[in-house]
Amino acid sequence: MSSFDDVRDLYQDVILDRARNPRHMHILDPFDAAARGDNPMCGDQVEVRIRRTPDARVAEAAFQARGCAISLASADLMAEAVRGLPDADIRALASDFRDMARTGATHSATPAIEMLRPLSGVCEYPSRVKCATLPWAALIAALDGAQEAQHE
Amino acid sequence: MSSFDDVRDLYQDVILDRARNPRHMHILDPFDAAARGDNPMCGDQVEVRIRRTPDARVAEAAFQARGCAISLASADLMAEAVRGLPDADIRALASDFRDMARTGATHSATPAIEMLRPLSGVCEYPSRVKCATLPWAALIAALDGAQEAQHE
Amino acid sequence: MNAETKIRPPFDAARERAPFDVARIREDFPILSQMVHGKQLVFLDSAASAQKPRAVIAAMTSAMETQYANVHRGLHWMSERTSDAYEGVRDKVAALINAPSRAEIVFTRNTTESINLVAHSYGRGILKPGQAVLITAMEHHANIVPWQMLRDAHGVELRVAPITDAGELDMEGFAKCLEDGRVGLVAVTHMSNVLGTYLPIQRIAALTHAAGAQLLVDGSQAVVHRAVDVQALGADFYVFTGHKLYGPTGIGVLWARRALLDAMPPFMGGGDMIGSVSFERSTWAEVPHKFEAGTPAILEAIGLGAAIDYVNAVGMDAISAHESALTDHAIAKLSEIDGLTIIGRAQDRGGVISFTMDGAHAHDVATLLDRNGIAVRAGQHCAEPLMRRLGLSSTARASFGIYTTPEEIDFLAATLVRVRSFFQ
Amino acid sequence: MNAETKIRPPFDAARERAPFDVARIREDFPILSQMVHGKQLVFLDSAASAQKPRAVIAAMTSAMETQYANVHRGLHWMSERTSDAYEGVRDKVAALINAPSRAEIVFTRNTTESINLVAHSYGRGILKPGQAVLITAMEHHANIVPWQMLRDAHGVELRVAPITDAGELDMEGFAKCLEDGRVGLVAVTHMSNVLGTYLPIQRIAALTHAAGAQLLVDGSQAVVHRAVDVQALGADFYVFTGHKLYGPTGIGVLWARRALLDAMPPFMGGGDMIGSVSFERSTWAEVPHKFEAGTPAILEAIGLGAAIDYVNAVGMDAISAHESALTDHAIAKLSEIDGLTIIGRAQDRGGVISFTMDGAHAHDVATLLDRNGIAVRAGQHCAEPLMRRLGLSSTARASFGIYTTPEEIDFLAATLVRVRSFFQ
Ligand SMILES: Cc1ncc(COP(=O)(O)O)c(C=O)c1O
Ligand SMILES: Cc1ncc(COP(=O)(O)O)c(C=O)c1O
Repeated sequence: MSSFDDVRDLYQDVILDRARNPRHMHILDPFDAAARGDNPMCGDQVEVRIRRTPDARVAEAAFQARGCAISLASADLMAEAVRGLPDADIRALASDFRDMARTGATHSATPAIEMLRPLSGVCEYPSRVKCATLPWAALIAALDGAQEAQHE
Repeated sequence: MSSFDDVRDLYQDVILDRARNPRHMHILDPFDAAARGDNPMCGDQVEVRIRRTPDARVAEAAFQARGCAISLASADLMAEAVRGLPDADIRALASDFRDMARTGATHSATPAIEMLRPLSGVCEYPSRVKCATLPWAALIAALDGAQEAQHE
Repeated sequence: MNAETKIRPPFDAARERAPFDVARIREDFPILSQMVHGKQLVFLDSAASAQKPRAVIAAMTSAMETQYANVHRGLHWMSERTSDAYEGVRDKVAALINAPSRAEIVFTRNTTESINLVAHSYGRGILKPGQAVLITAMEHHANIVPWQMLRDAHGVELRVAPITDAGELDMEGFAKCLEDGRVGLVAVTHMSNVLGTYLPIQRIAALTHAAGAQLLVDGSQAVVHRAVDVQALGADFYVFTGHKLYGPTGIGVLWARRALLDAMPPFMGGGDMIGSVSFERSTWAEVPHKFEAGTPAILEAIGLGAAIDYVNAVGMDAISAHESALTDHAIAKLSEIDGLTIIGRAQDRGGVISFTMDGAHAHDVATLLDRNGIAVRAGQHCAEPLMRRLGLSSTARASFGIYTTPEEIDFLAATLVRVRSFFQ
Repeated sequence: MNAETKIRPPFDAARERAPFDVARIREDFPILSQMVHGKQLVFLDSAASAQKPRAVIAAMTSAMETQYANVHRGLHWMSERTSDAYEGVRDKVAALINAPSRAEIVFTRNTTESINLVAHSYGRGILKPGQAVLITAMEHHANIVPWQMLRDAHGVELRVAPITDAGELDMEGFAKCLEDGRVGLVAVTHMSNVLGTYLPIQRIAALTHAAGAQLLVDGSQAVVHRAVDVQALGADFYVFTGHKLYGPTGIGVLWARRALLDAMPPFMGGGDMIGSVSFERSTWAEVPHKFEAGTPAILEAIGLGAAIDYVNAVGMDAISAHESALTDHAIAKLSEIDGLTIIGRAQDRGGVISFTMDGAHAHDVATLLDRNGIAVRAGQHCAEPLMRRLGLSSTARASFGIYTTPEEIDFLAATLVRVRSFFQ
């Protein structure tokens, strides 16, 4: 009965599924870096933790969050997408993701960005873009050795 | 050529004459009371001085001023109108004058208020009412023993 | 109420006697016929800012087209007429809240500036370090942050009176905060923008004055929904914002008792607020001008005047009754929805309803409603400490105005049922 | 100028290439066809506040009729669109004055608030007691009183650079004021609202920076009459007011270099300017939001955006040329009048002419002009210390705008001749 067809570009099944059953929402311990992101306007919070491989890639990423379906799904897909990547690739991916969230388009077509593509629909919902990018801001802060993502 | 007929209700001959040749614009010395009035928005200033009779009436009033034709004429006519009056009458006259300046009408028809009636045209010029009432504010301040009239 | 009746301008009598007719009122608000995402706009975000009736738009347009100049300064016709129009709005505001004198009405940008003005001028000018400011746990940030800044700059203490789980002020806790006699100013909201709760201002005023303190009331929400009488309430300061009262942005009001305004130093300096200026020393104009530095929001004051005329013509009591009925209806309807929780259950409450939905975050709820044309707000509602107190990170909030209909609420409820199943 | 060209939005090309056509421009200003005392309005008081073109009125009306909600807070369509419109004006302002970044544009109520903001946040936050603020003898009260209040509250010194009898800044005297190295901030007008004098900002900036101080420029008058490039000028702060730039009241601008804004504590506290809030401690949002507490002047910003588009479409250089010609014409015409003295004879001057008339006080002159439909201002023009310096108690002032015609100036001159004989 309640199809809301016109929002399926945003709430794709992957998103709804990840939001309901996130695979990477747990307390990673021990961990090598962590940072928080806050969106005080709406009350969303996320903490991202990572563990490193010996060669300084991300071995595992996990998060704890309070947020909407978009932010949970974004955090969950992010944790999966960055696994095994070196920092430089993660930074490039974050930047590509941010652009995709804003415009719908990506610069690259790596497997990692493809995994994130279900979130591209958020570009039609300008005030929701932040929900999708907040986990990434926290992750980048963690890579930077900061404790908190900057408020945008 | 330059009749400006429609302003003759304000700039009656009496007013123009008094503004050009004020009779009571001089430094009264000695004096019994004095006060200043300022209109900082426009830069007008007036100082009113009075000398008393032995029975505490106003023996003489005089003023020094920097101001427009309306304020000079008003000060000059005021100085004449209050001569010989006790304070109570002056206060009543001031209040009647103020009403006249605002509305054009007076409550009484004493010789004193009749002398001031040429100023009644100012009621059609709301932003000029203050010009006419400033000397009165200074006079009342002098009667009150204050040094300065209150800003309105 | 006698004084109020005396001051208030005569209403349009025909209109006043007409029963409240929401369909007719809706015609006065052009925006309500707009489509959003191809759907009819259902605007349930009036607590954030209300829509503007034609009368307000027309008043501003007409001023700009036929009668505009700077105020207080000109000797020419346009300036005199514009000054009259601007100053005339002070009388309308004074009548609206039954202020004893038009000279006590200070125009600001919004509630936020009104409170900052008090925090600055009364706070630094009159309060002494060591005294305390008492607020409640359900304040809007506008009634928290200025006091924090005062605390940090001036060494006053900031106290917070507790609230109950029902979302009402804990009166015992409040009284306790006053006990040591150090509170110099109490600053409370008249109606919560999150919970809809009305605070019992008269009781608060009695306790405040008994403790020797002054009372500031944040009327941002209340003044829109109820007839306000600052004298009957016993307030010392009352503040509100024009844009929630169907007026334009850029205009707010601070009312305070004359003696307080006279004692307070100015907030900002500049033209129009001075007596005389020399480089050594300046003197201040009389109130209210002392607090209005520079060219004021002339067009916005004129718009606010038209908004006040408009709500007066409809009748504040009729508006209040309409919104009460809507609120009851909405509470009944939303309570039926499985998994939906209404936040706050105050006895005395107005047309603002916050809620959460199991399994669906407020953002997602708001987005889905938006795609159906329904505008609600989601988030912390500029009341982060209250959300923390309630153990919530965000709520969705539907809020009602003069133009809201029961059908819109039914549509909201029906759509929420669909939202719920979408996320299940 | 390259950066400027890059940032500026594309003009309406057809319009841009059209020669400056004052008759066509006048049609854009509905108020200009009004009658005053039965006479055609001749509005020569634009320096106090300018009239509004249809485009500004339409932009505000259209927002209220079709696209309005509070900004920054909503997840719904109306709020998103309104936020876009509001934020978009920052880009327009940045382009207008060639600011390096939109984040450096802070919206205020008016110039007065912009300067008070700096006096408060920079003054109390960054300047140290014992440092000095340097202004000039020809400032508007808005650029005097805030510094006096800062002096009295915070223990900085207030210095005043002298001017010449011609009404220009005395550059030697100015340099001397900087000599002891204690000046932390220089605050000067870009163009005098009494004398029409433009100050040599680039030279002032060089001296200011060489002395280790920052430079605030009050662009209230200049930004209306000339293309302004804050980077080329070398300003650190630039402030102006919307209502003189053909925009609505209730909106002003503070531009400052990012590093300064970042270092300054906030001015007012409340919603929209916070990072997060707890009763213990709050954090601030990034600039420019840190300085915009509460619901901003949304509709007024939108109106200002339309005003900027309008002057851009006409072309700031064309406006400047038109007004220069008018000013020359007016000076020639008024100089012919026996007993009339023009105040100030600066080399570089704009369309503001103050004058006195032997035997006729400025008030009386203004009243007689008004009865002929001519609006001029008379008095001290919010510049009491300047008047004292000039040995004057008041002047009449005619000021020009985009819509002023040579015929209006001829009519002014002819009427002044009649005024003169009336009072003789
Ligand atoms: C040079 C100058 N500075 C400041 C101001 C103050 O502007 P506002 O009253 O809009 O704050 C004005 C205009 O009155 C002005 O001409
Ligand atoms: C209770 C309350 N106080 C203060 C405010 C602040 O109003 P403004 O943003 O107009 O200053 C609001 C509205 O946002 C409010 O609901």
